[in-house]
Amino acid sequence: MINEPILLVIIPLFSGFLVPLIYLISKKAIKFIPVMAIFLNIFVVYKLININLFTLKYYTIGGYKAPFGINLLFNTQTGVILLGINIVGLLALLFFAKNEFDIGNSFAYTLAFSIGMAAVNGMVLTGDLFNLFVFMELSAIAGYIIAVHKKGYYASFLYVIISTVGSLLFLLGTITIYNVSGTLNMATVTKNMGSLTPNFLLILSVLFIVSLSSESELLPLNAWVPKVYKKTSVTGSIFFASIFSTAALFAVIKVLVLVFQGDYNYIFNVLTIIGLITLAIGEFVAFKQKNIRKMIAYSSIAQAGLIISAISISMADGAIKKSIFNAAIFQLFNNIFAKGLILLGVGLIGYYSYEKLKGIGTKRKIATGLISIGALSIVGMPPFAGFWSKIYLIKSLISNNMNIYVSIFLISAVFEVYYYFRFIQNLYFEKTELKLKLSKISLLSYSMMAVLSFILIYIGFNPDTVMKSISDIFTGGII
Amino acid sequence: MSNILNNWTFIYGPLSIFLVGIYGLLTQKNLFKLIISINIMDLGVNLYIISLGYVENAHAPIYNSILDSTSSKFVDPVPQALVLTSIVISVAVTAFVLALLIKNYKKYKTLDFIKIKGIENDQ
Amino acid sequence: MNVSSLIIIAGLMSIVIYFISKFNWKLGTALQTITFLVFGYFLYSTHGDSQSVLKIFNGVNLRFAISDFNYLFLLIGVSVMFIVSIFSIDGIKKFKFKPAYNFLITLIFVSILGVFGAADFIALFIFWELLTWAAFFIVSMGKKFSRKAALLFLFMSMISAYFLITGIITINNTIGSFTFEALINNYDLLTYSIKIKILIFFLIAGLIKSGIYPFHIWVRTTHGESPHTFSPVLSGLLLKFGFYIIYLISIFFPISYIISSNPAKLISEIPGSTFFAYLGGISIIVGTISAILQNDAKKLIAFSSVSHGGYILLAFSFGTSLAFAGGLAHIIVHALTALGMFLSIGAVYYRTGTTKIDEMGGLIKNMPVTFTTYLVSIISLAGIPPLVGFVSKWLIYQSLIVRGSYFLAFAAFFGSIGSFMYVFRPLAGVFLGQRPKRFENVKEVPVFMQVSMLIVTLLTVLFGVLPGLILKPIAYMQQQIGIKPIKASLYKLFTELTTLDMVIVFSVFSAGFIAALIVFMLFAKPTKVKQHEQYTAGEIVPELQTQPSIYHYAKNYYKPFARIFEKFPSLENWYRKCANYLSNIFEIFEEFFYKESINGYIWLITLTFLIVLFIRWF
Amino acid sequence: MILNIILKGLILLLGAFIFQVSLSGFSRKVVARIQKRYGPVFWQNFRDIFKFLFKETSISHGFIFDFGVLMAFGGTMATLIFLPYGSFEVIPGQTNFIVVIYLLAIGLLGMAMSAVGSANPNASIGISRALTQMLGYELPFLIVALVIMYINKSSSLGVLVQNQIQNGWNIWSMPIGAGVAFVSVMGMLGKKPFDSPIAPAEIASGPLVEYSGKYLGILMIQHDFATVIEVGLFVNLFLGGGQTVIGFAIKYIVVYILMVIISSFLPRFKVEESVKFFWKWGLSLALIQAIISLGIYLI
Repeated sequence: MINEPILLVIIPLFSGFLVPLIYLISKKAIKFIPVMAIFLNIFVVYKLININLFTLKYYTIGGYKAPFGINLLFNTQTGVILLGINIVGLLALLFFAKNEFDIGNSFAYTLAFSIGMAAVNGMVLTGDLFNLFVFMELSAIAGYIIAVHKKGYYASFLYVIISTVGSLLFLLGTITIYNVSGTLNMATVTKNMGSLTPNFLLILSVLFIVSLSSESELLPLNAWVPKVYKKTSVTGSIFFASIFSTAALFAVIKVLVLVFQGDYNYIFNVLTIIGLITLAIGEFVAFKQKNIRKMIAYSSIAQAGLIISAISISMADGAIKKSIFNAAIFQLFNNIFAKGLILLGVGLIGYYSYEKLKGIGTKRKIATGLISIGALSIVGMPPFAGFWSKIYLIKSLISNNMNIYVSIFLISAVFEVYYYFRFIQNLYFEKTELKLKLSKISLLSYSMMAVLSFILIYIGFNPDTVMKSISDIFTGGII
Repeated sequence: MSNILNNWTFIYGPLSIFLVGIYGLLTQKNLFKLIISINIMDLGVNLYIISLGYVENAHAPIYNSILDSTSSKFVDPVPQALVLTSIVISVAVTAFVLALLIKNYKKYKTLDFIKIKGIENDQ
Repeated sequence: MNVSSLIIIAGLMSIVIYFISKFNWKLGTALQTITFLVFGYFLYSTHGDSQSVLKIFNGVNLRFAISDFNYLFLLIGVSVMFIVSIFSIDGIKKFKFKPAYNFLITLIFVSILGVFGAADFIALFIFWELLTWAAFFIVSMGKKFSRKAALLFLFMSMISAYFLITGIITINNTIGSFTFEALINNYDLLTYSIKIKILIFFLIAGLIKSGIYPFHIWVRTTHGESPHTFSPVLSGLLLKFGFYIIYLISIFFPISYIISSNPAKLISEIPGSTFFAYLGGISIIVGTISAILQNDAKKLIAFSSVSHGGYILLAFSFGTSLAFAGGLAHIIVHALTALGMFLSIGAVYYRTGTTKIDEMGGLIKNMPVTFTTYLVSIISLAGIPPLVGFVSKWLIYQSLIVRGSYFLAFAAFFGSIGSFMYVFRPLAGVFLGQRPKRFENVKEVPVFMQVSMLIVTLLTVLFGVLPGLILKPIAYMQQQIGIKPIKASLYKLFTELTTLDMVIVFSVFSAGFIAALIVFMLFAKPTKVKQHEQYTAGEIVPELQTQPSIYHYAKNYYKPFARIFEKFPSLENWYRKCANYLSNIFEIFEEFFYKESINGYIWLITLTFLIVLFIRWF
Repeated sequence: MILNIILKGLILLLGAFIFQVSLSGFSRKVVARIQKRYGPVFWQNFRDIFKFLFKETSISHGFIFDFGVLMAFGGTMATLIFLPYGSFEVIPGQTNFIVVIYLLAIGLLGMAMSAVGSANPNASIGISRALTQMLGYELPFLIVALVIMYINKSSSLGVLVQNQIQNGWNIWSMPIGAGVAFVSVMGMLGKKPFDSPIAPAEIASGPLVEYSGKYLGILMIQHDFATVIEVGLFVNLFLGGGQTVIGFAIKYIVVYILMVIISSFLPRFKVEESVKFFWKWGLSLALIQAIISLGIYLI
């Protein structure tokens, strides 16, 4: 019973439904429901990884066989990503439960976080296109609620409009695919797509490209990102930066791998270009930011661009070039923790603008030190996790003679290093006359940060182990 | 399936509705009108879904004696299920976004987003 | 002891030192000094080959070796760190982040061990990056504008690092391994174009890190603004990292061997060699002129480092055995002189709180040891005979004369004569001349700082009189790595053109000095007067009593010279303009993509949709 | 052996002293005649030097003031040892050009240090000018010297002299270079038009402003020794040195008097003008000479 991956969706969803009931009994206790749910989730993921080590397994739902019913697919790669998401989710929710008392309507937020977690787990797991659409909408609605924090109504409105346009396009694409292939199962769809005319396929692929870019923060549809990141709560920002975006990116990758496997050069070339433009512009704009939240927003846009372009490069010639693909997933995985760590730390300090964060390192030593670890990891400095993902990425690209991409990645990486280090420098070495009221940071919060930075250092010293468990691509056929 | 695709009404009818929605998004400055445009797009997509499942001279996909005896054509049930889900989602989103609209209006005292943007940037 | 265990111990020591420094910073720094000394002893006693593998990264083996090719570099690294660390025992008193400083310095020590001790490119790169971020934080601790300087340093270092990693992975891609050994064994597997590619990647990485001409912009601010105990490390060691890379690549791609055995093959094999020698020449000239025009003593020394970097690059890319030895010797020489100059200026800064030359004056009476160190270092830097600076320059000149490269010789001469001008500037402005009133009670620096400066002074004289102490290991090293070794004895320099006996030079010089002393003593004893008793053409200048600094000629010292270069285009300004331009472009990006209205976004989406469709459809 | 060297060294110092001081006395006479004056007697310079040396009062401005003078004087005397004078070499085989050039610099550095140590701004200005001008005149001279050393494959002055005795003087094989070197040596000597560092009317004799008594005497001797070295370098490099000391001395006198005569006709350059002059004309001519000689050598 415990080995069913659907539990990962059911537990948070159920906890979400439990929230109103508990709310009638105790108003404070509701915040701990999702925490417990995610804790259970981590347990389940751990078991699942242990059972399905290096095998791909399809779990059917409701007894319908694979091409007809909804199915979930699980392998080590999915498991590792899920583990990352759930760990960060747990920490974020713990933070929410312990620290964020200032939020007016904790009921709605608790509900949104639980449902968001359920949706996110579903997005990573599902093997069905329409199911993916439903989960995406669910996570988006949770996201809308989270984004409203601090009266960010306009930002949230913008997010709703853009995201809805994206999801409508996705729906259009999904339905068209259903129509031509007669199924919604990702792994099966691709078999029936060969008979299509090129022009029709083109419209289809463009629909997917544009629609997926909303959730995965790619360029034409990512304008909501900085606005939402800036306004939302600390927990919300962690959710957006490391949980929703990771899940969405993973879902996009899954759609690309399963649906568009084979000879779809054009879609991958377009995605590569869009990814690279997103990467470059994200890094360049982040370079100009003086607000840490916005900086991280643009940085995660850039990361999304990097990952998507790396993935599409790896898939451009029919067969997947595993080394590039794995390196990209490794990068995705590291980002979950590093971004979560920085946002958590900055959230604990409680200020976001460079001006106010000046010289905070002398007052909040441990927090700043741990934030620095996160930043060092993101920019790829040894001995932290990011270093290896960067090395693997460059290595795999060069071994496939993708020198132009290497140069673009590295140029944007130089800017990334620059602004992250400027941020750390600002924390430690700038002097300020501002007298800020700093709230006390509890031991629990510190230990949460410590867990995240420990993970980064652990990966940094064991790159091979992680790389092995990640290099398990879900390219199976139908069961 | 290709004969359905060649059927102009089923493709271009919903598509034109969808484009009307897009047009609204491209030109309107009022938040409420934007919501309406989104809804029009929704309508277009839903029509498209339902029309794809349609088969001429077919029965409803209900398992009863007629279907059993004739074993003839019947309408694809999956799009109908999908469109229900889609409608539900769009209703939920619309409800949420309308609530947001009211909040926006209370905060900015206007629904013209150019003015809202001005206020946002001033802050 | 092998390098990997040393690295682990040093890494652990860094944490120990951090906590001890938190408790008592002086104790921590002293512990650091002792650690470096012990490490130096271990390295020194490990003569000969010692291979080791470090397995701190699970699944990634880092290989290290102490061997003939890097033994000298390791020793230089440890000694420089040791001397600076002695200086720091008193020198970091006014720092704000003492424990963190000590921690980071020990990390830098670790990375020096790692980079110089690496026998494997990935190990080299890991420690290279470690060095970058540790150095970034230390530089940030410095003077007022150090934050910007640190960022510029970081920017350039990252470009360099990314070139390096590209080169490294290109090597790995071809021969399937990261180790040096594999590269040497499989040298024939590399095709011509790949060789060129690797060479260019490595050289550019090295050139940026060593501050050679078009990439020298970071050197000035970084050296000038970083903490005064760190500038000597920056100049004496971190610049040498770049040369280490160039040196390594010229071992693996035996440039020198190719040149010395078959000059014609050079043209087909390495087209850039002469180009890089010329780059070194330009670097010498630019560094020299810029150094002459500086007013900040540290920035002046920084540009002198650029110019001396030019000498090293010139020597390395010149490629003859003599020049190669000269380049290696110049690395040692410049490490010593940079140490001496930066330490003495650091000592001045420690007491006076400024490094602006025209704000000081007449400090010789207060700080004689500091002055002596500075004097000996600049004599060595200018390459005047009895000191060590002459040895390396002599080797380089001899090779230039043998080859008859006029432009390069011109550049070398220019740098050498120009160095008189710029080294004299701080001597005159800081130590000599009229002393301002506010510096009247300045004391000599504390004892540990003096000790470290004296060590540098003694080494400079010792190596100068007995150049064999550095030339013999270099000759041995050349022999081991397959270059024709230079002839070297303890105190004689041999070249194809002539031989020179440094002991004779030294004793003649001493004899001359003694003779002068005798002549001086023979005649009547002079009367000593105070500093403000001056020849003023019979006029009494009252300000000279109260405000002696107005009589101190240090501002715009080389104004006539500066007038020559008034209309010269400045590369730095050009870079700055480019940076501003880029920054504006980034702002436009933000405006365009992220500050639009909702309609704008939809337009963007629609356009993307249409463009993607359009390109494919037609 | 060592005693021999010391003895030879002392003879050299004494000889150079007597020779150059009387020669500069003689040159004053020559200049006077050009300017239609009578001029002092040729031993006037001896009188001056000894008068200064034996003066009872001299003023010292501190340790570095004395030390610099010693360094200048000692360094210059040491440099004298490394030059061949016809058949006369103090330490056989030790006549390296680069050593001479650099040891000469130590004299200049000592002088500069001492002068600036006096804390008089005029002295500092003079030193600043001297160092700036040095960057001008040294470069063309060194380039020309480099050409000679490259062609002869030796940097030892003794070998260069021997080669010239066999193959003919360098002044015939490279006349442009010799001209450039001649002007450079004038710059080294601080003769007009290159005398802005010690311009008496402008900056009160520049570096020398604070010296008096024995300091001035010692520095005058130092200057005379430096003159011997610089003109001697020119003679050795271009005029074939000399087979005997006498031959060397004759060539030396000719060159020196020629310089004195030329400089007595000329006004003074501003310091940046003289640097520009050396770079524009000296350097380009030196490089032309280098190319020509290299061409001839390679053909």
